[in-house]
Amino acid sequence: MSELLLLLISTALVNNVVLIKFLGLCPVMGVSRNLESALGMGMATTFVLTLAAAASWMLEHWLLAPFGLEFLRILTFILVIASVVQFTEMFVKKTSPGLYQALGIYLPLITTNCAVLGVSLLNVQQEYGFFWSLAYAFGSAVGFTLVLMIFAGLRERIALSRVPAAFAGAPIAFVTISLMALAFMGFSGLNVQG
Amino acid sequence: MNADGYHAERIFASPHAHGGAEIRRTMLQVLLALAPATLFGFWLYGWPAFFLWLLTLFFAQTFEFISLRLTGNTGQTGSPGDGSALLTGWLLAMTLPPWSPWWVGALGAFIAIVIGKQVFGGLGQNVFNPAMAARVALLVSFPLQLTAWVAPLPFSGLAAPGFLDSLRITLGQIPVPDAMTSASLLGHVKTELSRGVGLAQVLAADAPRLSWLGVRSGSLGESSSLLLLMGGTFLLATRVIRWQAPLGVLAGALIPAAIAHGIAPETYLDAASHLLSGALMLGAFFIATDYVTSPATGAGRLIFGLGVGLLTWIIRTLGGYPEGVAFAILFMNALTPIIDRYVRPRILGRTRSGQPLRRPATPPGAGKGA
Amino acid sequence: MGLMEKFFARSWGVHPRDYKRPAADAPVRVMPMPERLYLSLAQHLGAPARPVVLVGQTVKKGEKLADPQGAVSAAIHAPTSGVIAAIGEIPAPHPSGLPVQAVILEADGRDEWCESLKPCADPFGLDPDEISRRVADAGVVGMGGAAFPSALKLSSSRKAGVTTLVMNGGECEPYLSCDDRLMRDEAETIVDGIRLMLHAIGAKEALVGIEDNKPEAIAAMQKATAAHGNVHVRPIPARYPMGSEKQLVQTLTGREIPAGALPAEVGVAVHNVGTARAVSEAIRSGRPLVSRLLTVNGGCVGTPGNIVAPIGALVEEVIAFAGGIEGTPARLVMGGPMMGASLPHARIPVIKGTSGILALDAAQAHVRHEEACIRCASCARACPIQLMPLDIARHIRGGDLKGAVRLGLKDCIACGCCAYVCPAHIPLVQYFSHAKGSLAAEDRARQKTEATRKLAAARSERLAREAREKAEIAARRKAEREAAKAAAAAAAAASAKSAGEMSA
Amino acid sequence: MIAILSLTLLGAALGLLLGIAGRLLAVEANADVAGVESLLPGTNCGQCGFPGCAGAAAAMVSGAAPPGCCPPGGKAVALALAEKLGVSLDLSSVVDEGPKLAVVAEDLCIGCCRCLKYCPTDAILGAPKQIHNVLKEACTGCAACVEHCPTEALVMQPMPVSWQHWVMPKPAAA
Repeated sequence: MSELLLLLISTALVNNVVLIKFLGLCPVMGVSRNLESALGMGMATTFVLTLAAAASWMLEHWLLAPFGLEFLRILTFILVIASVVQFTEMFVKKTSPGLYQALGIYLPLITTNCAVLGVSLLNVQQEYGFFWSLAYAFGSAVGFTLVLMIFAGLRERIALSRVPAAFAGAPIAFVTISLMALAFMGFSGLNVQG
Repeated sequence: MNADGYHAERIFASPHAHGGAEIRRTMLQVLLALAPATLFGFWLYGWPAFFLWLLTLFFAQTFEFISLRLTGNTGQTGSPGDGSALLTGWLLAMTLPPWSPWWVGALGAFIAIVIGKQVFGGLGQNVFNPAMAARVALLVSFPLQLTAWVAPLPFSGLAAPGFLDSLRITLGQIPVPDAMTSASLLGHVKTELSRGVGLAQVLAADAPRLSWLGVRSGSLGESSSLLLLMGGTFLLATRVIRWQAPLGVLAGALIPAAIAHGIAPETYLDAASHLLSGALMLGAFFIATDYVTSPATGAGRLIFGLGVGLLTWIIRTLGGYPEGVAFAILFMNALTPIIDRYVRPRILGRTRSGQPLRRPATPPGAGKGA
Repeated sequence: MGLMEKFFARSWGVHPRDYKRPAADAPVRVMPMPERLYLSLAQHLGAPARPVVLVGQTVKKGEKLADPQGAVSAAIHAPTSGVIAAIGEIPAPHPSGLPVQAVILEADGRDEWCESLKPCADPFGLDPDEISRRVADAGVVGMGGAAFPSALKLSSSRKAGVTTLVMNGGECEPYLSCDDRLMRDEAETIVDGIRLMLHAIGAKEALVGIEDNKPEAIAAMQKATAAHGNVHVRPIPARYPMGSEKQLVQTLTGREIPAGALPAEVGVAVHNVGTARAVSEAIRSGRPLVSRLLTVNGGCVGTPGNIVAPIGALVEEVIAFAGGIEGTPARLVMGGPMMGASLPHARIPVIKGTSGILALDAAQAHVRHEEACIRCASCARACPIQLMPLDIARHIRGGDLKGAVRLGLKDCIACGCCAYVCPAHIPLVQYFSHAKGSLAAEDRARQKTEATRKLAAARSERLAREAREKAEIAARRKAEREAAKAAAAAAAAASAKSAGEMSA
Repeated sequence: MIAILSLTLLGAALGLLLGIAGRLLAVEANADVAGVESLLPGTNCGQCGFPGCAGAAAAMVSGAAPPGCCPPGGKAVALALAEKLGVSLDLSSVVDEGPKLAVVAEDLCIGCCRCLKYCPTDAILGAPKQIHNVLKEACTGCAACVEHCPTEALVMQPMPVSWQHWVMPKPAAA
């Protein structure tokens, strides 16, 4: 049990998928204008990531590995991820039209969110069992959501600041996220497994 | 219309009175509170410490001045004379190794003032504490220079460098003599623990000395806990800072430290060591209390402080870096907007969720009176 | 209050330097009647009054000049005898100085009361509603500054079953001392007014809240209330804005008024002590509200003090009587320094709600440039409503009015505590006033669009109706024509037939 | 062979699942032209360049027109539309010079009654050979009448501000 907790902390903070692995930067820059949609995006991504990790684990272990089809890994993973995203999109559209509108193009773009594919591939690489894969994916997604929300909070504040014209918009967002990455570096070497 | 004319230039909004508070005065009070510990640090570490301090302040003020010129300062983004750049520079200088070469101070001042503050729009607009952002950026970029501590001179039995030699040390022309380098307590403990040496043995051997007076190696701001506490008390007494953040930081770090030490004294340092080493005291009273980058409500500041303290202890104890105050503060700075958003006082006449209070169905005693 | 509660009690408000003395200790002076009086028709909250006199008409002192118009409004009376010189526009006592409709009265110097006043020897025998009616006839409005028609408040409090009458003797604004003076000099009249108001409302008791920086007023009021068991004097700590309705009610009764609600909903009515005096006057002697006590104060006033001035006297005349202006005032303020309106010039008349006229020097007005907010949150601590002024102002500056409303902009009472303590001299109240004004303008624009839709619909209906009527008329004409044609044809046929018959 | 088979099967299975999900989670598309039209002034003044308010509403729903295209509606209507349409609004594109009013220049009006029939709110009063008048309360400032006046007696003027409607200016530093 405590090992699971440590894995979650490690994936969420120490090896943060966005700030340390640099995966999934597109939605982090794109959907971080306000806190509500950041939370929605984080939840959608968490859902997709966890489900995709489960599906890809099953694919890998029940289809690709037994039949020696590893060369199809990326292809099939993307197929599964795309389907999960499609499903999520329908679900969000049905249950929360406001969020659907706020997320806009970024919702279908979860398909191409490299964090999702990346985590699925890393799972295979690390040879985690099914349950550990899920935990790893969930931890990564929590890390993603955390960064997305913190960043959205900061951007909401910065949006009302008197940022010099030369830095307004994307530049200040990059400065901010780099300083955030510095803060996360404090967790590096965090000896959680020991 | 306009019988008597419309006097746009004579429109003043109420109130037509003011309590007399000034930003500049607040800044000066903080500087004053920092002075005793700094002077004591000069005495401990000699002329190089003074030169580094002076240079960092000078560069901070210069970068502030240039930035304000470039952004066409109108007074709303801060003025060069408001003392905020001096304070940032001072705080940064207090976290640097006292014998660092000049460029550490200059680069730090640049990162703090320009990247940490002015690109966000100047005074009051930044989201990260500029001094801490600079300190962390320097630490990850130049780990060697940023952990080169010197032993406190008056107690090391070594001759303090003279005025000119000190200048050369600051200008980077002569390296710090090996005899004078010394590890900080936290760094020492971390190294020894990673080598598998038990804590009792480490401390018994030749641990750098620990005392309230702060006669030990470290930065200016890490030396005298007592003088920093005095400064903090002065700020509390003058109501420049409030008690929530400092209390939160100290409680957040010391409570887990005490518990962990109680459970496993061989692996975890005791609370007093945590309190008296590193930048905990400086962070608690002077950095976690930064208005701009900490929450605006009392409850928010308490949460902020607890977060800083706890993260500091976690990084010190479990992390790769021996000291974690700067990282912890940066991390909590990032969380501040979210804290501010969810921790709000209850508006008078409304519930916590912002709905108007339920109106009594019948006013108390209605019917009897009418 | 337990020790714990005291420790955790939220601190609100500010303790400004009050500058009340020596003006408060100087005896009241009565201003001579000026030659012309300018009586604004919008002296009260609500709709402007409608003039009932004609230019050139001679009026006596106390004669009605204008009738209330609409649900919330108040009558206006002649402060002296004379001739109506004009009915037109004068600058409003408002920061903008924009024009307002007014009756201008030329005094004849005789100052004769009109004969139709109805004094009453035994007012407690009157029906409570009759008291409200007489108060309305006297044009009494709240004397604390907001100028809400008092009669309306009395009758609605009675309907709402109010049990407690809270009398505001706080006078928490710095510089002002007219209520203080009134309580010291006319405590008996005030207590009589309070008892009349209790009678009118049907409330059980009255609590008179007086800030503890006015010991003389407390002593005088305590002496005057000693004989009346249902009127209690309650000294309260001096703190601004103690005189604000929500704060005063909470301090005296412990009840918190819900957002957007009136005090009546928690069983309380709040009136100013000056209003009580005006009510007593109106009922006992039948005299309407035509003059008031006001404080003239500030660093640029020759001899600060309290002055009885007729409604409609110009500010410059009042100041001249009070010893004139010394130096150049940085601000000319009507009301208190915290919430009063700055006046563009001194040729603006006194209205019923004018509690003070201040000519502040530069040091008192503290005119400074706005600097950057350093998020020190002094404003949040000072805010009596527990808002976060720094965040609200930030949203307004960024143009996000909706965000400002979400943070509680509409709960702001504009007391000015936030701006008073701000070390960056940010004009927070100005931000809030601007936002409230802009939101109101947006509301009006929305209403206008709504009204336009109705008008457009009415027009298209009219056009359709006209077209239909035209078509009907055309159809009828056609039918008539055809009928006529048919008739003609039939007639022709008949005549042909008859001709045939004849011929046959 | 297995590869092709398994991919086909996988695709078919996922497709089937999504198809079912699509059925279950269907949301009826709702192009709310009527709702948008209800926010517009309804005067069909044509200043937006579309045939009437219904045309403008249809254009806005389809995205052909920005929410700020209604000059008589001003900022308030633009904001309401932007919210309804769920699009961000560039306020700088909205033309809002404050409310305006048509005013008859009495020395120029010849009482020809031509303007009357163009007013979408029947705000102009007048009889032949009489100087016309504009009802302040009913005029929407759409300026439809101005171009039809043969003597240019109709001019648009900013609505006079009363002290009750006066808005405190934003602090200069903002």
